[in-house]
Amino acid sequence: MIVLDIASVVLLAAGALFVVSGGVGLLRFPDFYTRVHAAGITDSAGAGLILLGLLLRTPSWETGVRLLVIMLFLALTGPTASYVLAFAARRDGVPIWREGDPRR
Amino acid sequence: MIGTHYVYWLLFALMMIGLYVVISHGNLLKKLIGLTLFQVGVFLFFISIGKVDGGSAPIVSDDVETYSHPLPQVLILTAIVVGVATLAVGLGLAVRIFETYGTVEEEDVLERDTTP
Amino acid sequence: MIVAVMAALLVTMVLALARAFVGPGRYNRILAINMFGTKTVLFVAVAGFLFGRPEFLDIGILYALVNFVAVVAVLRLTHYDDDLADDLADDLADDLADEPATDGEDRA
Amino acid sequence: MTVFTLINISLLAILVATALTVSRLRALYEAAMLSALFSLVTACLFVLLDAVDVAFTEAAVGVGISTVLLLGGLALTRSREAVTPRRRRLPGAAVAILAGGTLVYASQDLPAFGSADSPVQRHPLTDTYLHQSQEDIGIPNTVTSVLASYRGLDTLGELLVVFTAGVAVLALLGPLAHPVDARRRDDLDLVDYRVLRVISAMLMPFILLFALYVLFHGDFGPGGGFQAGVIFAAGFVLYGLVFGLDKAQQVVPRVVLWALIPFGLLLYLGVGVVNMLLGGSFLDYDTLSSDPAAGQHLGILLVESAIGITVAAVMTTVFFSFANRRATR
Repeated sequence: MIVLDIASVVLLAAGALFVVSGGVGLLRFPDFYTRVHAAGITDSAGAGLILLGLLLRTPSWETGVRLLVIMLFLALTGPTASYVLAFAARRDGVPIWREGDPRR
Repeated sequence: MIGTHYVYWLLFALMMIGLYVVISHGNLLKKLIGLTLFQVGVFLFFISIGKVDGGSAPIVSDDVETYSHPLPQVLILTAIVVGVATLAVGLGLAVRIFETYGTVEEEDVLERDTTP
Repeated sequence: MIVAVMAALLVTMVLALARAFVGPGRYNRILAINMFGTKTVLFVAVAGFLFGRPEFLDIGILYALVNFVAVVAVLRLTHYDDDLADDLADDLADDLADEPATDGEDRA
Repeated sequence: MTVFTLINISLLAILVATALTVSRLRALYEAAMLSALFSLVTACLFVLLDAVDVAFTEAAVGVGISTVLLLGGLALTRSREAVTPRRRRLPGAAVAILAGGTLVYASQDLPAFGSADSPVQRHPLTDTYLHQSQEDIGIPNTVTSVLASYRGLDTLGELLVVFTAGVAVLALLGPLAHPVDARRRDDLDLVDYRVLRVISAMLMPFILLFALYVLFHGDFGPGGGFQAGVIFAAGFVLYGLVFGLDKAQQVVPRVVLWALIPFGLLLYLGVGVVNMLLGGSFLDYDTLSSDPAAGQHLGILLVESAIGITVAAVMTTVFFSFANRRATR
């Protein structure tokens, strides 16, 4: 049991780290496309690790199944939303940041 | 007082922001958004009255002792759906007003009505 | 540990909120809102474990789903906005006409 | 300061900040998007305040339906608000401050937040709903038993309001409201987004399955008719947004939707009438079976299904009305 606990703590800590760093990136990155990357990190790596960490602590299999379903849904919708957003922004001509440009 | 009533005060602030938008802003759609803000303040106020410290969701289970009150939740649950239904009617009216007057600003509409 | 994760989530929520307030433009906002949405999914999951009743995770599933609907709706319905140029001209006119009358603080 | 208080305060602060920003934004598309964020935070607060059923409804309604409707309404009108002139700000601010001051003054009489001996909690009904219901009705989710059984008549009234709103929107924006202009706009179908279409097509069955699960699992966990109806509608909205209205209306023809709106309400009323015919009072489900508890189960299931049907039909119809308006104008 102690192994599971340690694994869970490690996963949760890693997930929390990813989530916060993604949040900082969302605020600090210079343009929309780089921010998509930052937000994508929290949606996939951060969320996945936290949910895995919680999965190791589930009291019953029913809760576990629900966590797995949430992971599946996030894995399907998160990347799709990022892709569609970046694609639409490109089509609408949102400019790309280059070295030396002011931040927007 | 602060420790026990802060939730209510913050929710009152929320309601008043909504009320201000409804009264002051002239755009009919913005008024509807303001109405939503006000509404949410009221919903949260009702729910917070039913909450018990250390309580749990009112779904009975063997290993839980205290539950929050289910009645406010029932009232608000239905009120949310009714709220979105009335929002739809309001939006429908705004759309028809726009089609007739070409604007959704309250003052322009009134002006059009009073000048022959 | 779960408390620490919860704190991380709240901090991230505030960061995403700041991005949603600042913008600029629709795409930055909807990106921030989408990210906020996934954080609420995690919030529900973590809150369930924190307060000892993790069986209500159905709500998390719903959030993940509804968040996606909102993103699609924003993309689809604001694409319709072919009078965007019109809007901008209008905005400019507004600014010119009203600038002396207002203190300009209502432009967030 | 407990963990609960800290989370509660942070969420409330986020909520008020969002409300302030929404009220100051003049770009209304952006305001509508932020109101989606607003209802996500609200839903989190509902979870925190133990109202899981309400959180369920708020998430589905606030993010899935009302954002879509607001954006649809904005697409049909102006998306930019005029500057609020100074002379209009004063009355609003005065009323808000006066009303707020009155509320804060009156709140001194309110019981402390979370206290277990407030009048709400000490009222005899609390015990009826939380403990007696386990014998009367025998389902763990007391919210469902209060909603569908103890206060069934009240819920019937709410359903009637939803029904009326659906009819009103149809009258305002439906095909009978004014002759349809033959000139159709090119529907922007998000056709270029193949990934989006594939993923949405994959998700559709899961969404409908999830809605059914929510409907039938409402006795044991968060869920029920209102939630299931809204999730169904959100599924159809997603389908309509991604694949275009024509295709969505082939899947669920308008006439079927229009027939379903009153059908749910009539089913609800019908259950009540059958109860009366069986010798009970209106909406007294005990009469539906020889075993009262089984009768209650059956009655609640029927009533929840009726609610789900009407809510789903009304919400989908409303969305189609707004979207069609755009397509034909």
